[in-house]
Amino acid sequence: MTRFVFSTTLRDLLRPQRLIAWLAVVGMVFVISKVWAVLAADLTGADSFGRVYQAVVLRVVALASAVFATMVLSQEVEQQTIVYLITRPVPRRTLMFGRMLAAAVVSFGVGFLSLFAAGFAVLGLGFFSSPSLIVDVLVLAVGVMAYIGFFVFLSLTISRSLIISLLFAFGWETFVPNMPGDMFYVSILTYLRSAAPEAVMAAGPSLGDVITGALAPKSVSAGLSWVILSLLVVGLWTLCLWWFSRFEYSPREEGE
Amino acid sequence: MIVLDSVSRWYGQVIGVNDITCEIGPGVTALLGQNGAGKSTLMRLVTGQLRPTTGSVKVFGLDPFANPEVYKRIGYCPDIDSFPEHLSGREFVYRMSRLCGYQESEAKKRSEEAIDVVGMSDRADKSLKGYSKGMRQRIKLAQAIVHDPDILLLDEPLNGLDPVGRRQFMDVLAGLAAKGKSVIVSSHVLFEVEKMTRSLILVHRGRLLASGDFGTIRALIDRHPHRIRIETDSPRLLAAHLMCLPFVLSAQIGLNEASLEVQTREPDKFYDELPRLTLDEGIAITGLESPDNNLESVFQYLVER
Amino acid sequence: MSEPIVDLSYRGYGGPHLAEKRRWLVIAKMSWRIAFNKKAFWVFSGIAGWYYLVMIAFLYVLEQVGIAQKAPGLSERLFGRLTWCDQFLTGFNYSQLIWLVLGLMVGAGAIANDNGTNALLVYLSKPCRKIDYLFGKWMGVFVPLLVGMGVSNVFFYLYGVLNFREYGFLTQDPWLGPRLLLMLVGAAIFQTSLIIGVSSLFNKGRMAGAAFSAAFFLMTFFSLLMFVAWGVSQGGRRGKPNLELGSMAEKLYYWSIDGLQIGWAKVVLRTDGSAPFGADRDMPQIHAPPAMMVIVPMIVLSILGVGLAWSRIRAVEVVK
Amino acid sequence: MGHQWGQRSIWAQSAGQRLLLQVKIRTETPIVMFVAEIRNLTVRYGQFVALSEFSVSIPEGCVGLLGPNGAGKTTLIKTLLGFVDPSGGGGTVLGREVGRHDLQIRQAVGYMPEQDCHIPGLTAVQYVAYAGELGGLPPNQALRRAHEVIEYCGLGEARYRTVETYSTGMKQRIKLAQALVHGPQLLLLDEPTNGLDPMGREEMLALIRSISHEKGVNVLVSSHLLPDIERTCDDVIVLMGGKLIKQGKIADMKRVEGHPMDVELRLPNEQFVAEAEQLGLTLDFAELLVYRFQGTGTIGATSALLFEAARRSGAQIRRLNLAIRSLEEAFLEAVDV
Repeated sequence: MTRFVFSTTLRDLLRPQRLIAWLAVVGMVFVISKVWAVLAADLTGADSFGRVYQAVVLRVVALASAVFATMVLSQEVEQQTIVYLITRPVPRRTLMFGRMLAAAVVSFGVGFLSLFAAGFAVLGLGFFSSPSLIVDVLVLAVGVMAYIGFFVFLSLTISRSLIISLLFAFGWETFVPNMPGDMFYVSILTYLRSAAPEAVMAAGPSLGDVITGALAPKSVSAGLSWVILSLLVVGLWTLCLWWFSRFEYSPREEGE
Repeated sequence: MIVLDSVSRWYGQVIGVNDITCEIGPGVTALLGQNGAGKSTLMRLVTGQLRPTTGSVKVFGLDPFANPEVYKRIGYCPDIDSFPEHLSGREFVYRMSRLCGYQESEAKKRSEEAIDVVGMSDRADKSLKGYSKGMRQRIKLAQAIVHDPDILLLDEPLNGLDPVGRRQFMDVLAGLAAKGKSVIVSSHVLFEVEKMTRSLILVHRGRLLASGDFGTIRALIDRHPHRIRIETDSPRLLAAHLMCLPFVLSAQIGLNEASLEVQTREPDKFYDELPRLTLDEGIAITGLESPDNNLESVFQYLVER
Repeated sequence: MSEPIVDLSYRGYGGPHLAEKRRWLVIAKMSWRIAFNKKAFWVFSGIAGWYYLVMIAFLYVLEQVGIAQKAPGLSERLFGRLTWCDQFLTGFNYSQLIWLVLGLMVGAGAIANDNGTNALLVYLSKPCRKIDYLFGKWMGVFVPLLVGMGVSNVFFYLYGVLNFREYGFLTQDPWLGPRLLLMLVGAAIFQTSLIIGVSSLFNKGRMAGAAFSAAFFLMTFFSLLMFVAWGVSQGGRRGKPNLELGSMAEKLYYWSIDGLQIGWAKVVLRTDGSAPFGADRDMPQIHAPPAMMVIVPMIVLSILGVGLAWSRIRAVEVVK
Repeated sequence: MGHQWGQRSIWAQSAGQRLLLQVKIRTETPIVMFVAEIRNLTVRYGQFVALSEFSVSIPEGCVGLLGPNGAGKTTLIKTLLGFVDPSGGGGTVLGREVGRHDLQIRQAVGYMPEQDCHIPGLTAVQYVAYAGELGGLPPNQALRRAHEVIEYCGLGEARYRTVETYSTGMKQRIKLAQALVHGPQLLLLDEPTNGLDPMGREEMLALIRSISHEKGVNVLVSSHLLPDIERTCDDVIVLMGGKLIKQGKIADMKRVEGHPMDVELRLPNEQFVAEAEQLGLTLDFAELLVYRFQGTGTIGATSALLFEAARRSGAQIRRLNLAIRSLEEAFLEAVDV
């Protein structure tokens, strides 16, 4: 049954006009990386790709996760079609797990494409042979799982949670890693960045660094961040499954 | 089949349902009430979308909240009008039947059957976006009966259907009820409900006002004694005779001097008297009916208190 | 003369009927009434002129200091360096963001909310054509936006005419008034058409507002990036200016909604602009774009916006 | 948040004017026997033909428009509203040519659509006054008229609330109010009692009845609830597959040839049927508790015989009336289901 829920949600999410929109985003990633490469010609290829990876690719992954997370549930609740799902003889856990998995796969797809677009723009063909490719993809996957878990939980608890998710993805994740003190422990991006193999060169605080949030070179050790990330993923996903089974999600008429 | 034991449910300080205790068995039962009287809340409690704040709801003896065992045997046709617009009618019903746990072929067969029953087989391939209100309603009914449930909860089932569609679907409901299933219809169109069933549950401002057979309920409304209108060519003479019967309360001559309206508390005795009057006394009675012996008047009498 | 008890049941309307022309004015007047009754509207149109207020305060203090220390030369020296049309240009640039808010407050829901509540059925079941509806809604957004933009500029202009005549306010560029008007009207037309176009795409005013501001900020971010690139290309710390990059960045700078408007302002006021408050006159500025490079995209985008709205307004005959 | 219209008091200024207006008899609208005449009209959406060679003349008063889904009812209503420029044939509505004087038609016609629709962000009074101005009323008249129509439609106490806060019943009434505000001569109502609870349904039907009788407003009601049509309309037009298949007075349609009598007993009683037949009555059909007997003599004689049969068989007659076909049976027979 989970397989059926997964495949139908996947087909819903990959509707043509959505695909075009996300391909446009990937194209923009390519353009921005190209401009970046031209502007920061002085940095070596690997370093500027590292910057672009953190600044652009991880952000696009966060954006994709936020948007697709709302389509897991809150869009159904808002359009009141949720009533057809919750009155089916399907345990709510399976329903939620299938839909979250589909959202994660689609977000990962977008992230994967933008990773390749950025890599190709910055390093040209050399990108495919770069050693850290597999680790980058793995970090991407875990990042998507963590973000999806967190944003779906937000959509379960807050109505119209897309705006708050986007604020988190762009506001919180940009400033918190830069803050002095230990605030950076509370942001997913820190762990993603420290898990990624690119060494962050402690260059002078140029405007580019502020945007990429690479100001504070403090980072967590790679091993620890992998552990924390996997804990986050497992924790958030089980929380979502339990929460959806526990509480009521029936559409409210305005009359009642 | 369905047992509600002093069930109440609030949304913040808005009253949903207040301390309702009733039992619903097989056959067609009409759930009546004004807008916002608590009908939809009751429906959602029975279909397990909401938890009661106090009391308990038992369907087949189980708690229906998010309970797949109960949903296997419940069909629910909601009153909302929204659909996954990008799907076609056939796809939507097929997907719903797959979610009921049927395999590919079984689901296909069942969804075709359901679509055929509601008479949409020729138009089911168009995308749901372009459907008229009647077609959307038929698809909703199809998804409710696709897994052959034992309990069928229908919120405004005939809304938007044309007279032909209404008549067809009432026959379908009668067929299901005859097979011993329990069909609960919530509707505002009382003269249609009257054709479907005599047993009703009346909810008013969240409270249970009446439940049971509509005839017995009518008899119990003593505030409004039975009104019986008799068409006759000599109303005043008939009135004179009737007034001396003990159980006749009042008699009113119709404006057109050809009809007489009588109020009585014991309709049975009154009706038995009529043959004697018309034959022995020679007063011609050409018409006899009880204007408030229909669901609408019963509803009005109960609610207006 | 009439019966003692008046029959309060339905009676027909005996009054006069206006001809079936100029329904767009009815629609526009309703939109104006709604817009001008909003307090927030007046607050924002006031705030939009914050640069001018600071300018006035600054110059006033300077004058008092000049008089108090009997150093008359001080204010003449500074006023002499001020070119007034640059001040209006800077004021125009700095209030772009607030005008965005103003435009969305007035226009985001113009057609979007109507789509949400199916209001077109009410409009078109009255003797009102689609063109009336669209033109009425367009004017309903254009006039308040123009008023919102104009309030602060007109105020500063009048203040200038009253106080700064001796500093060349009128003589420096005699056509300053009409140019200002043209600049504001052009910008208002452009922004109204875009907002109407975006508004017709959605069912809720909020969504239309969010989409338009998202697009606006994305483009502003792009312009900012180009501005940075242009700054870098002037050869900041390392001295050798990268001319080829500089000219490319200059062109791309105008490729955003507020970039186009700033370009349009520069073209109309015929100036490259200068540093705010007349400080550091020789700091290089982004050159004014060639007129066609700004006017053509503005016209094309405006027509696109209105055309989009026209196609989105379904004719009722199609409503099933 | 009262309405923010011009502050000068509307009532005093126009009170005098109003009396003057009533005296002025409106002569410019032509006296018309038929509200609308459609002559072999064809309407095509792409390749789907909604109406083909369709002609009808809609009488004055309250007319019911019946037909299964997709019969062309909505298309006919749109033609009457001048939304459709026909691909063949034509017609006149209130004396104005369809396709040419569309705007004048809409000025004299009020339309209450089936879907939910209102202009967002306005209170009821502002909304109805705005609809009035759109309908051609001068601003000061529009507000006065809006208050009057809202009062009439029973929304008096909720007139200053925004329409979004209205319940389904009140939304139906405000739709009727916006259709009435500019004083139309023809009122088109599409499913007026849809979604109303029994109380609301009763009041809406009473409203329609009082508007359509001797108030100079012709009403065309399109509805699937035939008993509602039965209660409000005098004439009926039945459409099917884009063709007119039946038109006439409801009373004629409901009459059954000969005059059989329907009898409803309290309990089923076979002996009663035997006794009745023995007395010379023929049983047409029997359904649950209702029996239809065809007598030879007058109605009085037939009913006397029925009472005699009841006395002999000990059955209790609960209902006795001249057999009539409900409009639904007449309709189902017309569309030959």
